[in-house]
Amino acid sequence: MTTDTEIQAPARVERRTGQASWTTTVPAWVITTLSVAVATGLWEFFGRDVNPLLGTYPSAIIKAFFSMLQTGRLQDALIQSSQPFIVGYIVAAIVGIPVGLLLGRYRILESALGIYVTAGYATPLIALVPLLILWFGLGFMVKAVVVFLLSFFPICINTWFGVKAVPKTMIEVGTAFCASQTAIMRGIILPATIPYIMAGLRLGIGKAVIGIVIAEFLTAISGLGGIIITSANSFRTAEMFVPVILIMVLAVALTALVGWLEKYVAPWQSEITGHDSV
Amino acid sequence: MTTDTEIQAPARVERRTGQASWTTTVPAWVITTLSVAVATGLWEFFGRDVNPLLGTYPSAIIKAFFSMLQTGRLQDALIQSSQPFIVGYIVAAIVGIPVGLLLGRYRILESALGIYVTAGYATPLIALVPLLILWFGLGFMVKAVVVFLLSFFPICINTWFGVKAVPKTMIEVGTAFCASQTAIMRGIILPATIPYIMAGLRLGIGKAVIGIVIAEFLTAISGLGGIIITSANSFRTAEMFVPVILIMVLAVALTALVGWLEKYVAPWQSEITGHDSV
Amino acid sequence: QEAWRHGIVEAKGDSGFLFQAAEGGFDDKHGINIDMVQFTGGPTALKALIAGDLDSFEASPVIALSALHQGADVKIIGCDWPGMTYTVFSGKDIASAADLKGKTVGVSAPGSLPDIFTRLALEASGLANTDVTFANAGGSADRVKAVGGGVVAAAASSSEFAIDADALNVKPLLKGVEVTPQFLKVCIMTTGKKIAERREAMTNFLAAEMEGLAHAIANKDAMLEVARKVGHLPEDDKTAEFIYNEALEYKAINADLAIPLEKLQWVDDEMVKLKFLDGNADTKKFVDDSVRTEALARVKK
Amino acid sequence: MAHLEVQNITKSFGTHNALDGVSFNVEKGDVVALIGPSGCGKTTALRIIMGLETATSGQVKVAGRPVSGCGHDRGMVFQHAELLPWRNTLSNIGYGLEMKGMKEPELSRTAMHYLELVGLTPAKDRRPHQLSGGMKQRVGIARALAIDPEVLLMDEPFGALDSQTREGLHGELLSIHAKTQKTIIFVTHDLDEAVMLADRVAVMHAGKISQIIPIELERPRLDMRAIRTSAEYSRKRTLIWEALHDAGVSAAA
Amino acid sequence: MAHLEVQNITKSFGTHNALDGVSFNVEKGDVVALIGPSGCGKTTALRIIMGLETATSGQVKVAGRPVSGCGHDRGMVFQHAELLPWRNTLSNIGYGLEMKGMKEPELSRTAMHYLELVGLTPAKDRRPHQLSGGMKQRVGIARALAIDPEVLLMDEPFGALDSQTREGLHGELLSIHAKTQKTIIFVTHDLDEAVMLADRVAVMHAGKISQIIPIELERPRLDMRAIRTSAEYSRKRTLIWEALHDAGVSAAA
Ligand SMILES: Nc1ncnc2c1ncn2[C@@H]1O[C@H](COP(=O)(O)OP(=O)(O)OP(=O)(O)O)[C@@H](O)[C@H]1O
Ligand SMILES: Nc1ncnc2c1ncn2[C@@H]1O[C@H](COP(=O)(O)OP(=O)(O)OP(=O)(O)O)[C@@H](O)[C@H]1O
Ligand SMILES: [Mg+2]
Ligand SMILES: [Mg+2]
Repeated sequence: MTTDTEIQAPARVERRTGQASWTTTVPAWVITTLSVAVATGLWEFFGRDVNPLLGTYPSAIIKAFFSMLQTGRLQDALIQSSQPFIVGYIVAAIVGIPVGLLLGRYRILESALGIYVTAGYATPLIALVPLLILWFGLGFMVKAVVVFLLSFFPICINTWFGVKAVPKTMIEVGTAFCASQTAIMRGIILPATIPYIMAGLRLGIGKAVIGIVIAEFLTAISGLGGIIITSANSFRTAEMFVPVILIMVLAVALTALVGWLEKYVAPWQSEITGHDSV
Repeated sequence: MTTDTEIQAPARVERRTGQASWTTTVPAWVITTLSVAVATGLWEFFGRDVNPLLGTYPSAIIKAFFSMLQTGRLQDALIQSSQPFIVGYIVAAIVGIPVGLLLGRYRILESALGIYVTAGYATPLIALVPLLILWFGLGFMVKAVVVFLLSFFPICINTWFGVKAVPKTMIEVGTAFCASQTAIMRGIILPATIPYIMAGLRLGIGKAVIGIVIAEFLTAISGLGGIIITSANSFRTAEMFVPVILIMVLAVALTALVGWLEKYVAPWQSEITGHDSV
Repeated sequence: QEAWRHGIVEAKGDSGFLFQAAEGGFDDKHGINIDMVQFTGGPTALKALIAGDLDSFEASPVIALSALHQGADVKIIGCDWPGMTYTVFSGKDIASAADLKGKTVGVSAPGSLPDIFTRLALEASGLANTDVTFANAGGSADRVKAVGGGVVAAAASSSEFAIDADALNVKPLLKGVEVTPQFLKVCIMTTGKKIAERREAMTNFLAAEMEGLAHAIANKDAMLEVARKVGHLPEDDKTAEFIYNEALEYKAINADLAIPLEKLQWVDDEMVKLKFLDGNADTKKFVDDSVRTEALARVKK
Repeated sequence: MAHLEVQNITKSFGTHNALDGVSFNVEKGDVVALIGPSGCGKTTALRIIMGLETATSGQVKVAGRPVSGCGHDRGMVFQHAELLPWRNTLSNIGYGLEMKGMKEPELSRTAMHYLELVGLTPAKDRRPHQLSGGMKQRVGIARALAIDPEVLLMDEPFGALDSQTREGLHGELLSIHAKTQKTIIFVTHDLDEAVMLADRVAVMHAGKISQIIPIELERPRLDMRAIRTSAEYSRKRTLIWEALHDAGVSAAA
Repeated sequence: MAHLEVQNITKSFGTHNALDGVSFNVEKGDVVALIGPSGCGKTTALRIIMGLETATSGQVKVAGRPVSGCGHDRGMVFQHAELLPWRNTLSNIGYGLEMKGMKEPELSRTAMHYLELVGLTPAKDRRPHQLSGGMKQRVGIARALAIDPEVLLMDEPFGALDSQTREGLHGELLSIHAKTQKTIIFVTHDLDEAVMLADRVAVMHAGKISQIIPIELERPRLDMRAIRTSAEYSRKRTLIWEALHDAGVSAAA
């Protein structure tokens, strides 16, 4: 063996991992943008051949978008839809996370109430809308309730499963230091469950979106869901796609927001996993 | 200090943990049964006062259930609904899990395709059913596709997030032993992600149920969803609740089945967490 | 001003008539404020009516009949659109109703207006119910698309879709006004409880409706303007005009809201025949004509 | 009455008996070293004393009261540190204090004190995954010391440390013990550490205590180099060594 | 050309320099012990050699080829064992073999062989969470040995083991080395272990190698008791001890 502890001229930095280098150097948003651009381009190209009463293409949608902006119709509908959406979703998060934590932590609650959460998630809610109308009327409230009911369950269930996946050894740290039940919940279970809660919140967004649209279809027609229905009924396909795509874009943005929130409230998570969050 | 290494008469077994003893001794199913019995009782009591065109109560539902059993209507509907349900759900699992694994593992795929999964999950699918009808007709196929589309996303997204939550240190074991990308995927990522996949599969069941009901509402009316909408339109509320509750019960049973499956494919999980799975 | 919540199902080109009372200022004139609430489905709206969230609701009586047969506290208080402006559309390759034999026909939910109308229209053209397969092909526009897309051979929908018939690759095969003249398309409904509680406002509401409809019938431009505004229709839209012409041509619309009792009974009988309803009923007891009579007097004054 | 009484404890995992009738008493202020081959049940014994695991039979008493669950009277250093991944070094050290109900600014001040004690001041703000193995272990030690328990249970606390750091911490532990007369049970594989720190060394083998060897070195043991060359030191070191090697035979008998 | 060349490696985590210019060469068949205070960068160095971490600057060559990522030529024993929780003991040991492409029945046979070697035959079917700390570590050792790599990188492999088990494994390692002439780098905090096993002891301090001390004890080193009483043994033990204590001073200079 030869020893060589003298400092040599610094060698060039070598970055070689298993993956090809360009995948790590090109930022994610560039790839995403490219991918969306290509998809949009293909749609534009092939979409133009389709009967406009049945299908449409991006530039027609953009045109419809601007004309709906000008009349203010889109903004009004967006405001109309977003109020029950926001209220329903936020209440679902505020109620769903603690309920999920409790269900996961206490066997007795799980045995007594878990079945309703499982059953509630799988209930064809759409069939129960008339009952909801009976209790909550036709306006803001029933829509917020439908959004709440649809987004509550994925948030609650994911949290619940997350708690059950917390390793015993971690909880034992709390037990060993005589942490109270509340302290274990807040100081150990909650942070350890954050990835699951965040997954639940993201899944919840998708469900909340479906919720608001269903509510606007099945109760008094209004908001973005109302535009979808009215446009579909008069074969203004491009117009119909404006709210559909707007909803998609907003949902994707909200999902990204939750991802950002996760990095903010649980910065250690992405460090441990070595991934950026979505 | 006195030392005492001789064996004394065995002391009585003492089982004292933080929790009260009866919660650990009464089996979970007893609590669940009691809870459901109480809820049913309350419903029966208060449900009788509601206008029968709008609401109903358990004994009326049971009566309707038996009369529908006798005519064979319920069995036929169940068989009709379960075929597209099973096909759609199983394909969603078969496609959703690998896609989720790939999205979570490869940055480039995630950047390029992740946005479509997020967007697809948040698309008001109900608005696109007419389009699906044009492509897949009104029969079995379109129903299976709707079930697939609704259950694919939670399964895929949960798997995806699960992969992102796998600790780096675990993957490094694979890297250190020069495991191929496939081997890391199959031998490390997949088992480490199982709790998330299972959560996704359970969430998927709920969505699949909604899917089959929506499909049976919006395309050729058939199956359990068909009974729901026909009964709802003719204001036979008790009859409407029979398939609603049957679907709920089946979904709860399927969810339990997935829990059992998790114990079977990932027995270590409940050992590590010290919990029984749901 | 007293608020009045009135529900309607999926207004399209016809909104120039339906919204005239609310949009044309006739409600203000009678000291009420009509709040028009739109629904995609009749049964949900009817349940909202029964639950008390709506004050009145207009739709095909077909929706209400099964509830009425089960003793629901629903009353028909006027019929603004008795004429059956409904059409069975078919693919271009279908020459006559007979060609539909063995094919699939698109309807919406069993027992709903399109379903019953299609069955009766086919029957009137000599096709038995068993000669075709019925399938749910979604909402009114979706059913037409399904015909154009070849998913179903024919489907019933509102006649206004005839305007886009060529583009949609469909053709009007059977017109309701011709094959089922007895069919009653739209009536206004409320509950007995509401009549007792808000008789005065209801009278004003019906009066406003009567004046609104009369104004729309007399002023095509007013009708088109409201239709454009409410339906967000583009300038080149032709549906509203089509509906206007059709309504006048077939006298489908009735500004005095008279309730054609014999037509109502006919619909009920046919539904019993089709087994959508059990047992016969005297449809007169579903009707309360008194409010309308008072409103008529108020309008004449 | 002894401060800590372990009475005929057994523990089985399925068919495997991890502990097979373990009894010993520890007087207040005594330091006991638990030594024995890998898998003989040392961690299990400590976990039962801590109340993290319920014994299959037998019981544990602290100050005459039977142990059930946790207690601020006992503090635990885990074999694998078990830090909370979302807390940085300082707040991991402060965890036990928080659970005891200590409030700021006392909390930070106390935690800082123990942070310095284990020599981690520069790593104050790092999270566990940014610490080396030995650093994590030191955080675990500081966390348990910080709550100032009457009984300290330490599972291989100095296992992954270099000799210098280790000796520094030995010194700290001895001086803490001299000041506060804590009752300490610690697991080690190092004979020198056992003799240097303990009043009694309990040799375990296959779920049983095979021998308890008293160490008659005077306290306070300040001059470690002097102790290391003493006759008692090397005699007892040899005795333990033999006990470890013989244990297999006697336990099998 | 040396078998393993570490050329002026640095590694920074944020502003913290974990490695600050580390260079050394290891000839084929040499055994090198890495010793140094907690947090000085031993694990980081091993991880870079294994290809688990990319150096901020500098490079590593094995048999002349620069290292990028993994290679069956190197096998790693992790400081925290890092077993796969879903595999039982036997199949954790077999993991590396599976990755190398070995098939049944050879796979099981080889894994069984190493299972016996580390004395875990009775715990063959248990999962990691059912193993004691030392047992886990032994599984980690067996897993790395099983793939029979040219270069063995061991991060505190014997840290949590009792002296008997530890000596048994020392003996096994020496005899494997004698038979196969593997190149071995291992991290330890135990001077005796370093002298007994290594040909060279590299003393690290604060991200730098401060001294490399050659051990001139003849191989094979079969009679451990005899070696322990030799003059070279105690001379080198003292030398390393001093190097560790001086390291702080020289590195600071
Ligand atoms: N991912 C990381 N992020 C930030 N700092 C890190 C990271 N990994 C290691 N370090 C720091 O790098 C330094 C060297 O760590 P390393 O694990 O190599 O030490 P070590 O010599 O193995 O110590 P020990 O003997 O305690 O295991 C430490 O100060 C540690 O805090
Ligand atoms: N949860 C468990 N399930 C099954 N067996 C277990 C479990 N925990 C421990 N054991 C077994 O009990 C025995 C004692 O384990 P313990 O951890 O107490 O050993 P130890 O003396 O601390 O060993 P080490 O020095 O290696 O840490 C071992 O054989 C171990 O495999
Ligand atoms: Mg142990
Ligand atoms: Mg290390």
